[in-house]
Amino acid sequence: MALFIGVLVLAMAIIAILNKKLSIAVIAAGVVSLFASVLYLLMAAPDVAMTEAAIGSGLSTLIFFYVLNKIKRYNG
Amino acid sequence: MEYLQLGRISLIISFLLIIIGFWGILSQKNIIKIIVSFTILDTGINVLIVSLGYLKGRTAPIIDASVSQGPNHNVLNAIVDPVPQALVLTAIVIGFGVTALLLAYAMKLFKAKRTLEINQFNDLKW
Amino acid sequence: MVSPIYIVAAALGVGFAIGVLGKLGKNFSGILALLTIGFMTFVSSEWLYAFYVGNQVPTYIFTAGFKPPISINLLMGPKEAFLTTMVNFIGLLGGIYLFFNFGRKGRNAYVVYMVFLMSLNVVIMTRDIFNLFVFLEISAIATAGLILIERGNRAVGAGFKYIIATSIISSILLIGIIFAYFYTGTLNIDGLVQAHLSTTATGGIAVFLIMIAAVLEMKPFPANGWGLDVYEGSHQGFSAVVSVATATASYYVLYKLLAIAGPVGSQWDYYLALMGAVTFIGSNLLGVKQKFARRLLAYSSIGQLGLLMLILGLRKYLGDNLDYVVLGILITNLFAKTGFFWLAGIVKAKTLKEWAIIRRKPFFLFLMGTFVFALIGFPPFPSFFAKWTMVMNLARQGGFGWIAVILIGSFLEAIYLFRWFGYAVKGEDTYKYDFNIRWHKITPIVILVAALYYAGYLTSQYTELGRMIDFIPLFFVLVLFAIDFLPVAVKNTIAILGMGTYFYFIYPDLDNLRLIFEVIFMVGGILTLIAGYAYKGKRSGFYPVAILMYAGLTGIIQAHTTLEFFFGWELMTAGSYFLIIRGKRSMPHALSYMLFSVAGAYAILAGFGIANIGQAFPSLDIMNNIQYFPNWAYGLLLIGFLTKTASVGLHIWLPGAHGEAESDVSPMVSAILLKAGVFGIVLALIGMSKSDFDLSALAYTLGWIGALTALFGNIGAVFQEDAKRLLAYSSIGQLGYIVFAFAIMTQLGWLTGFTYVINHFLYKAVLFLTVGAIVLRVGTHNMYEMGGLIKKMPWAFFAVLIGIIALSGVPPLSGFTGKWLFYNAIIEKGWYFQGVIAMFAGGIAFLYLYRLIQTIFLGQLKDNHRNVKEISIWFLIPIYTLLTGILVFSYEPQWVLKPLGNMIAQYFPNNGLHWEGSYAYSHLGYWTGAGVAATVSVVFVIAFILLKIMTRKAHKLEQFDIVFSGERPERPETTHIAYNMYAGFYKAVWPLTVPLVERFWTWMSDLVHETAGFVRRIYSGNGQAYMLHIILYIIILYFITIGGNI
Amino acid sequence: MVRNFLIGLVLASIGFIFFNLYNTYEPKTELNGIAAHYAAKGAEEIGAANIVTAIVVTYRGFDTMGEVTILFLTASIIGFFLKLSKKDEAKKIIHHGTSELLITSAQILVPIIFLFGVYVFMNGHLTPGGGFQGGAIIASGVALLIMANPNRQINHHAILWIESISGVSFVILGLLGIFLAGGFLDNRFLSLGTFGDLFSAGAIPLIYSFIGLKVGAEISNILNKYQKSQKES
Repeated sequence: MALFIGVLVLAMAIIAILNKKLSIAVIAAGVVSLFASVLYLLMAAPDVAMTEAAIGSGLSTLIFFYVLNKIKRYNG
Repeated sequence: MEYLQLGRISLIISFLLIIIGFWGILSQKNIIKIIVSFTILDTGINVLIVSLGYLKGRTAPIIDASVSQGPNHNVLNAIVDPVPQALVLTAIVIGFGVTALLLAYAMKLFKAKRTLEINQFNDLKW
Repeated sequence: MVSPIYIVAAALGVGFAIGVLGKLGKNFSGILALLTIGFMTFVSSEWLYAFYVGNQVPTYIFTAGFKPPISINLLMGPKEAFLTTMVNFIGLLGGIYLFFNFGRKGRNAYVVYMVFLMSLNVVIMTRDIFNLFVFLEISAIATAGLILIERGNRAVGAGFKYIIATSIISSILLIGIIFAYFYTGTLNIDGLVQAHLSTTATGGIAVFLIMIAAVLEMKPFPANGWGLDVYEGSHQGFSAVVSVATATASYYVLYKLLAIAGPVGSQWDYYLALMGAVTFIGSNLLGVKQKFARRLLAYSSIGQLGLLMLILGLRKYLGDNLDYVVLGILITNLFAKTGFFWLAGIVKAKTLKEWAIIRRKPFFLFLMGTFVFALIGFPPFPSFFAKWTMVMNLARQGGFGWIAVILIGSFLEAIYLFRWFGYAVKGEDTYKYDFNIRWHKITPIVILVAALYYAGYLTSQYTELGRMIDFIPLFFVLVLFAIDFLPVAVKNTIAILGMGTYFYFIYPDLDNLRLIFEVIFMVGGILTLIAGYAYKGKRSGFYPVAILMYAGLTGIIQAHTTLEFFFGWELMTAGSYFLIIRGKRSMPHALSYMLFSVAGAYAILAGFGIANIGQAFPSLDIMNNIQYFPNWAYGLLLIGFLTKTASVGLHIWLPGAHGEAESDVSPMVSAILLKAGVFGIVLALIGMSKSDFDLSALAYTLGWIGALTALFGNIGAVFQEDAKRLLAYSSIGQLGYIVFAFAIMTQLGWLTGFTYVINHFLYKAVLFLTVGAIVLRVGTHNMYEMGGLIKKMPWAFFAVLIGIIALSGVPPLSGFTGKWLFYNAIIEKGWYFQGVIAMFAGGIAFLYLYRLIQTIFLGQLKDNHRNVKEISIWFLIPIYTLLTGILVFSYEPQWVLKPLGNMIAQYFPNNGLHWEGSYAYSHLGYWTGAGVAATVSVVFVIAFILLKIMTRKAHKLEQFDIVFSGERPERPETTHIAYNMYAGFYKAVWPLTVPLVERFWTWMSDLVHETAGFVRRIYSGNGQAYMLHIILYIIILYFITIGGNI
Repeated sequence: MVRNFLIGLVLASIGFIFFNLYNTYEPKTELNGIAAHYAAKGAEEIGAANIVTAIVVTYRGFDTMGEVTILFLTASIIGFFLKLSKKDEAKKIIHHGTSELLITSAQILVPIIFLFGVYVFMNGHLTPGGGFQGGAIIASGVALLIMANPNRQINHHAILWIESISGVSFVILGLLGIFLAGGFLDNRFLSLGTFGDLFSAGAIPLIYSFIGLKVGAEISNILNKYQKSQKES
């Protein structure tokens, strides 16, 4: 289980770095956080998992999109 | 199967995430991508902290019936290390604050030069 | 006592409350924030006071009601109290300075600033490593926000680089912390110290990560591009706070964490010292190439951080004095650097050259001068005492390499700061814009300057030696600053009376050796000051700096300890620098004077350091009893003194400095100031004569230096067109004789030396005063633009005539006394070859001395000098007083030479002169001053009468009684007989005059500049490159410190 | 090319450092140091079932205060970073019509989300979660509100008041710890109550509630600022 999630996390992280499209990179980073929070749950850290899910993958990604949207507006 | 323990696996994952984060920070030209890399770096460090506090086969540090009244259990042998978890909570919030600030900077930078290439912002040098 | 936890509670409580209270108005929030910072300052200073008074013990503050390591605790000890007080104090002043800048960003800016200061307080006080991390992050985020109170893209770029760089650093720190916790089970710093983490291989990596993060917070060269950008890019008001308050906190973080790395003397000490040294030298080197004021301040700030790191790494050497040294360096940096940044924020000049505008408001120049001199470590500022203590301790413990590092770095810093200051004092001011004074901006700076002086006094009182320093002359200097608005006559009188009174009170306590020099310094000083009455108006700034120089001169005479001597030496250097730079075209010369002086002073400092090894008490007498490395100690001391006497190789500053100085300043810096170097040499040679070691090689070398200096100085003088430069080169030559004479190290040699000292003082003062007075009348230094002045200025003519006769060493005047003694001494010693050189040099002297008479006074009067008058009476008074001295010394030399001989007999009892009445016998022959003078006078009178009789029929020619050929030359002055007079001669001796030495120094300077220009390209401005630097720095250091040994 | 090689080298070196760390890593089998103390005594001393909460709120409460400060700082800084001109402030965001579904579901969901958030931080000492998680959940609710109608004016004053009052209360509760108990941020000035009750563990529920409100307000504030910045052109 952990191994599987680990591979997924790493794959997502690499996508986040390599993908040219900013929105995909941001989403991939959010997914990294999400999987990380699953990992926390596995490691008996529910508090951390909740925080990571809410803040790391939720709110952070939201702010990223605000900025991306703004930039798109300028460019478009 | 000692090497497939959860603690070890997540330790390796965390190290790899940190390295990927550094890779992105050093190789990406786009500021947004650099900030994304920073969040990956942060996540890596957080996973590292939690996995160092993990003890095999133990439960979350919440003392409920299953822990305190379990058969030959005392709390000391039942729960994982709570300290790293407390630290990670702080680290996550700090990471969020820094990311928000970095993104605000990214917007400012973009407004200044209409580009997000980091090598365009070298007004100060030498 | 108010618990320091209230600092946190107050800052956060008010900060949170302002969200609602802020509706009452922006200024209300600002004032509330300032009051809170004031409260924080009050709390920390109350603790500091309690520790200072001495009845307070360090106190732990426990949070959550649990003892550490269960809970986070803070420590309030003397160091914490001091550092937090400093941070809060600077923060408070900064808050005032930036009040309206914050206001423009809204009330949030005040809150962020307040929280920023609070976080630094916690960073200093906390004893929990994760808590340290959290509050470091707070300060970093707050900094990243406050950078943006400056408008413009540069600030945004700088802020972004700052935040990504600190993010990387804190990531590294966090990884280190968690591994440290993993291995030890504690987060408490004291607990980690006891765990001896670094003894295990794995703990070693954790320690490495923690330490490297702490080091990177100190912005080590070259991984510090981001730091430079922040200092440069953010508002100067805020840069100051980051540069000093954050730096102070970072230093203390490093200090606390170093305990985890190991006990005193562990490996990490060495690494820290190494990184500090690289940073200190590296950033000061790059500063040399810098043209922009803000960036230069940034380099300087980082240099100081490097110095702090270096000092911390050297704690093994410094022992108990570590805190004192750090305090001295830190407090100077705190006050001076902050003030400097704020000044830069007011003046707003971009390049260093534009800083010329600052002197439109002289008070600002005073502020800047204070900061420059404080940063370089001049007395009476704390850094002076800190540097002294540091070098003494390093020398005692054998850290000679580190002394060299510290002095080289400081010297590089001196180069750019003095160049900058030179632009400010003397640069061309052709700029249209001006700067305005706002009271809320200037008041904090003034408070800092006052604090700086007071801190200097206080620091001196903390060393056993410093307490002896006599501050009365300095106080007099400050008084003269205060009354600078008075007219020149009043200030001149006060200065003369002050010096006279001081001399009256101190001269009974002096021994003969010191009395000679003190008379030259003080009586000579008074005489030259009399010439000051000739000036009109205010002569702004002249008197404080002149008296500063005399204060230094009398300081070295009265010194009982090495520290007092060095204190006086530096004061004299500072004062003379200001005197020299007053000249019209003096800027580059004053700079080279200062740089040679600073380098010389460092040599002296190092020399004293070595001399001090193994001594119980560093009184000045230790120079007579140097126990270790005597050749090095005396050698360094002599080099230091030789820079002041402008010996060959170290002389290039002198001609310009003396030549371009004001008319009455030239005699001060030539006839008087140069003797300070001679005094030092005499002290060193006395020590060498008493030493148990064989130091004859050193004396022999010194003799050669003297002889060559005499030769080169005189040759240089021959080809001068400028009367004052001619005299300046001549001084080099004469000082060469003096050095040579003293190096002979026999009674006769020393008698010669002292005779030359007195002679040179007398005739050089006469000549410089006279020529200076003539220059004031005719408005040019160039001799070929003068001529025929004998009719207009007969008194001046007579003075110059006597002066050059005395100088050239022909009978009947005192110069001959010197020559006679000189040849006796040389023959006795057997230094024939050097003697021949010196004699040859003496012959050359005639060539240029003749010109002074021939070109200035004889020949045709220039058209535009038709109406010049005799030189001012105020010049004639001192000139003729000195002339009387020459005549007395010529006709009755035994009045002086006999007691001199007795005094020298203390050091060299054998082979002195033997006196019978006015006859002096050496084993080579005898001589009498009065007799020679009488004989020569008779011959002269006879020759004069004969001449008169023979030229009875001579026809007197009017000035225009000549035949013009009808041709008009392109450049009329080239037809003047004095123009390029020795052109033919030049062809013969040019290899000796080609300024090889100057070429060498130019080459050196180019080398430094080009190295700096090449190295600084690593600061490409790209934030990503800076991150790469940081990570590379970590990796390289990892391989250095831990490498593969796991 | 040189650059990529250099980066590769750097990453390999970091990998080497981590390899050394991994090689010497021995998984813990026992709690040691302060962790052992917290596990053994935490419940008794603090009265909280969730040891993480006990650490976050009390043992290392000072860190938590710093954490809250960081969010507060970030919000303040972003406040003056993304400050709009008066003209931009009045603009509307052009958006391509939010679906009715989203608006309706937001109207239903947001109160539930808020309630859930409050529940999470009120029960922080008993169950997983606490001020930060609860605050984040509340902020998510606010985010949903904003997304449903981008031009909706969130009651800025309300956020400000909540932020301010909860922050000040947090500090005051900390100070009460000095006056009434062992030190700054000591939770034991209220009775520890019955272990496992909602109102137990001294002041922890109170403190964590204020932290939750504060965090929720701060994050909402940040989101709000970003939302508004969309107006600027």
